[in-house]
Amino acid sequence: MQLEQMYQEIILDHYKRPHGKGLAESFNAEVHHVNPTCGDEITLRVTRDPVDDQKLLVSYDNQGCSISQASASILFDQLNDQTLATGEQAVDHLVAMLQRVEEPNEDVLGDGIALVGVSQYPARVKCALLAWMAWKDAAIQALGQEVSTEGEK
Amino acid sequence: MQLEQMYQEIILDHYKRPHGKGLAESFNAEVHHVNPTCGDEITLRVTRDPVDDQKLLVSYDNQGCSISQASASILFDQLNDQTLATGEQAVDHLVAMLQRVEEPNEDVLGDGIALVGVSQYPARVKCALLAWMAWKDAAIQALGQEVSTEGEK
Amino acid sequence: MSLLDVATLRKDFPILSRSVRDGKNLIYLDSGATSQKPTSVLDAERNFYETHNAAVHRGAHQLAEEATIAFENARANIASFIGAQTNDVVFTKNATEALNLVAYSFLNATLKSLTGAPLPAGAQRFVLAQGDEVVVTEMEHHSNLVPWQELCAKTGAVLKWLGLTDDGRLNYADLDTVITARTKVVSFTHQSNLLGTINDVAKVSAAARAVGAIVVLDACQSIPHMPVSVEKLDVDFIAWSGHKMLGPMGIGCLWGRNELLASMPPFISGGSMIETVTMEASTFAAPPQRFEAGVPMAAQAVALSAAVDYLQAIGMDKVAAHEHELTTAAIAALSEIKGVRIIGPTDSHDRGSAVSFVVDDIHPHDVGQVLDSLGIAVRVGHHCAWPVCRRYDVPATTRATFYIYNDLNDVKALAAGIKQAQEFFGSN
Amino acid sequence: MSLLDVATLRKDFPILSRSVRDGKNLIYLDSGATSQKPTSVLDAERNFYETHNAAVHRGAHQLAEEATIAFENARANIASFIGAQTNDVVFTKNATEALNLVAYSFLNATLKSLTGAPLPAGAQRFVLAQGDEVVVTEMEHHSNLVPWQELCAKTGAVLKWLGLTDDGRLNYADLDTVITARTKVVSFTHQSNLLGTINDVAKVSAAARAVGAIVVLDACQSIPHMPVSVEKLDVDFIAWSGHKMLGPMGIGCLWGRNELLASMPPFISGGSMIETVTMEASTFAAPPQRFEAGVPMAAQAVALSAAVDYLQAIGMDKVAAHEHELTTAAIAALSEIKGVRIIGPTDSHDRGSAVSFVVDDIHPHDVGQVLDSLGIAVRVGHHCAWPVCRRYDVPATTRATFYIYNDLNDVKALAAGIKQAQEFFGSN
Ligand SMILES: Cc1ncc(COP(=O)(O)O)c(C=O)c1O
Ligand SMILES: Cc1ncc(COP(=O)(O)O)c(C=O)c1O
Repeated sequence: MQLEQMYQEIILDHYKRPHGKGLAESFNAEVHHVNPTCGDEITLRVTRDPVDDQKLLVSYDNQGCSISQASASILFDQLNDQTLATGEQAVDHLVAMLQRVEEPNEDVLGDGIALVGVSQYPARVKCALLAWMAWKDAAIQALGQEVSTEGEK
Repeated sequence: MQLEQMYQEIILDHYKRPHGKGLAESFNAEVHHVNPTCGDEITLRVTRDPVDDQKLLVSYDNQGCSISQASASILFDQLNDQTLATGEQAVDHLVAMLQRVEEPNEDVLGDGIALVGVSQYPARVKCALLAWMAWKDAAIQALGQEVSTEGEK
Repeated sequence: MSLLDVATLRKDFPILSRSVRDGKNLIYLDSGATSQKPTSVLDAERNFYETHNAAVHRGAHQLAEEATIAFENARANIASFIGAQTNDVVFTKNATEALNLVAYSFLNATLKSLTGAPLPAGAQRFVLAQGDEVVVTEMEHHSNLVPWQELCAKTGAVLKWLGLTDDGRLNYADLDTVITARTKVVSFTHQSNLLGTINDVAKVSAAARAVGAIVVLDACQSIPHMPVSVEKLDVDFIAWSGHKMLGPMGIGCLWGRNELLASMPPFISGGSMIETVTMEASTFAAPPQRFEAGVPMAAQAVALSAAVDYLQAIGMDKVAAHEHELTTAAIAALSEIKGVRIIGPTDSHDRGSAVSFVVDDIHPHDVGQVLDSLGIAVRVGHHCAWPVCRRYDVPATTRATFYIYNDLNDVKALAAGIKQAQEFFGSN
Repeated sequence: MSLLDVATLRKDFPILSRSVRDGKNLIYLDSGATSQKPTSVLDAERNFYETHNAAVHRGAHQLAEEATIAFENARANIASFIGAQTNDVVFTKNATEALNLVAYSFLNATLKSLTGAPLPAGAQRFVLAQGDEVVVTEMEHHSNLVPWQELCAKTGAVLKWLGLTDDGRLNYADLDTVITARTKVVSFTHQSNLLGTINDVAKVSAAARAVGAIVVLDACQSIPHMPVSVEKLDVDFIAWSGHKMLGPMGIGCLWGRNELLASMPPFISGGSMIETVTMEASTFAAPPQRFEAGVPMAAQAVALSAAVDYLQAIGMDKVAAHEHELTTAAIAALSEIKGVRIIGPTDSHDRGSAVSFVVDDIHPHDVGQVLDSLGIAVRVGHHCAWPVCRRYDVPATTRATFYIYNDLNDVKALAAGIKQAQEFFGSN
């Protein structure tokens, strides 16, 4: 049954027990993304790691379907305290995997490879991408901020 | 040939040698009607007969196709120096004839019965009606004017 | 037997015999979004293109004549379906455009009155002053909310709204406070596309009339499903879409009171809506042409007219009775399932066939996905009525809507499908 | 041989084998008003309804998925036809709505900037001040004239226009005086629907660019008839209709530069064009959705995409060459008839296939009627370009337009028909 390919056990686990949910108090950038067709939303904060400020700490709060929630939880596992480059590579690969132009790569996506079943349901692809697009937006803002601050120095 | 039923000799005669064309200098009401789809226009003036002010003198200037021009010329023959009642009866009958709900009545329309062939071409019906609708509009205005003047007495 | 002969009707809808998701029979419960089309409607459209196609109101050759007659006959037939005069029905691309047409009439009349540009007699009723009020309800589809928000943002008018009761009805107690002497227009839905609620038009209209406001009715969810007559409804405008009533996409309608239509400035302008044009200035045709700029969707009008014929052959009272029976059954079936909450009235009185619900611990999107895997097409999300979701504190709902081609088996399948979703997600 | 294989093509158009007026073969010379539709286009639309019909961008069930994919694939195909990015093409009901969309962007940006309502970044380019100027030409179709007149009437902007030369061309000498530092937008036609003239887009655009004005192109009469590429044209917006390019009625397109579309406030608002909605305020989706409120004409988009395929299979350069041959022949044939005067260029250089003419002593309407009686469908009247008639001091014209399904026999029939009209009315 196709359905079980999308709702794999590992997805439902992330959905029921999401990792890293809850917003950090301080942050360098915050974004709020919505999926206008279904109303799923995520607020995502990115904080530059005080030790290595090219690494980005992630926190989020969200509401939505199992796919969008599980996907955010997986994102936390994969991208918390990672660089923009690592994250962008993961986002690109996720998009490519969901468009079925790349085979799932566990090294890049971790549990995220279980999202491959979503590619059968075009209307759900944006659920799977919501958190990742928000992360990319926030990460660029968080780093850009500094660039502009530096420029003013 | 259907075409000859519309363009009867008598219609073409009116078209080529229109009766009563040219605007009177003094008038009680003037209207300007256009057929927006084809651009045919008529300026029509109604003057109350000094002898019997319930009778209405007609003058007009127009440009347009053979049907709209012939129809104005016929209108002049039929309605010049006639009452509103006579005119309205003629307009009603012309409409009914063009919608094929009444048989042509020469007593009412004179040469206008030759317009019956127009009923085969729905797009041309408004050409045939242009002058007559303008006349009705002007006639009501010309008489209405007086009513309001009298009201003020 | 009050039910329609659904088995026979279904033969007229080719799409209903297709299968989805690995060979499941299609059970289409999304007619609230758009209805399916019977063969007679598709044939009417195709026949127009294959035998009469021409631009209407623009030519004198035979095809143009035939196309124009077909188009205007369609208008007459569609108008008579709601008991209206032919020339009081304007064709738009959908109900959304129809509602915007009315909202923009207020904007355009207001602006032209400010600049002193020519306006039709009577246009004063559409002129808004700073602080004038526009009233909607909390159960509006976005298409009957956002255009009014936009109007207010541009004119300084104030948007107000009637709230909802906990059981999914309009809060009529609000009428006295929300509608005031400053209210210029009250625009509300006949039937909620999310809750299913059928509103008391007379009650709202009376309150609007008492202050001289113009009354606009969004009939998208009523005209396809019940007898609607302009004579019985005391409103000024009615907007609806063709695609929800067995008609094609790309056509909607606005009915308006003749004297109001005549007093409105144009909205979309261009070819075919003019009287005279010079480079300096233009004057405009009478309604409905004034509001139908450009080559209109004549083929779609002809097809929508065929949809009207189809519905009339069934009888709108029968359509309503049939849906009522399905709705009652659906409410009963869903109420029996533990963990299912219906968003909207749970009695079937004054209620149409939209049955929205949430299931404990399963997101509406996921419920919909399980139903889809069983061949059951429902809609999930906020249904373009996001404020209703907020009002009832749900992120979204799963919604089933019924039409003439559905029967009690579909209701059973829906209930069984919800239970399967609960099993699948291990809730309940 | 440069001509298309017309006899074979004609088989794809069922309507062309019908007869009119007492058994005359139909000779359709009115494609400038609307084109006929090949079977593949009608099949595509019907197939959509019979197998994938659902409301697009609104559901997660299989039909909704399929419908959405079909709709967006259609957009991609139509966009690529003019070398555009998919998301820069907005679907409207016709070209007239597309042109109004741009004109209303100026109105709405201006108003929102006055009231301080939120506007997208970059919207300043659409804000008009009292005395700012809008430029069109004297050869515009009403659909590219009246919306700008209306915009000016509401904002206090001033409408100016480029005049025409006696031989039916744009008077480029006007450019320097008409386009000024106050010009905010220049909107003009690629090809005149009455004169046939093809304008020098680069020349007009350059003058507009020099003063920072936005450039809008009405491509209704060019995109169906010649290769058009957004990359080669230095313009900001392009509007056109589906029904003139073998597509269905009820769909038009607006292409816009991405950054401009993104900076425009909404025009028609409602369902599907929003990002978030509360009762108090809404935010809007990115283009193209921002400009496609309500359930869109998905079936028509799919059919228009099939029309694009059909045209591309022929090749737009061949279409243009074919029409050029017919136009040249028509100009030659009509020039030989005493008493016939062509309104528009009489050389076939930079000239499309609209051949308008008047016949001494016979009203254009009467000429058209005689042609119609012979089975020849032409258009008569002012062709929604009344100022052009005034410019050339004719009350109206008779107009023949050619397309892929016409051939040299049709040109001959036209010339013979005109002579018959002269005989019939005893002129000449
Ligand atoms: C040059 C031109 N512009 C605009 C239009 C308007 O197109 P539509 O009526 O499809 O909106 C037309 C055709 O009617 C046209 O020929
Ligand atoms: C109540 C209601 N109003 C308005 C609309 C908008 O209709 P359309 O999208 O056809 O313009 C809909 C349906 O989408 C609706 O259900």
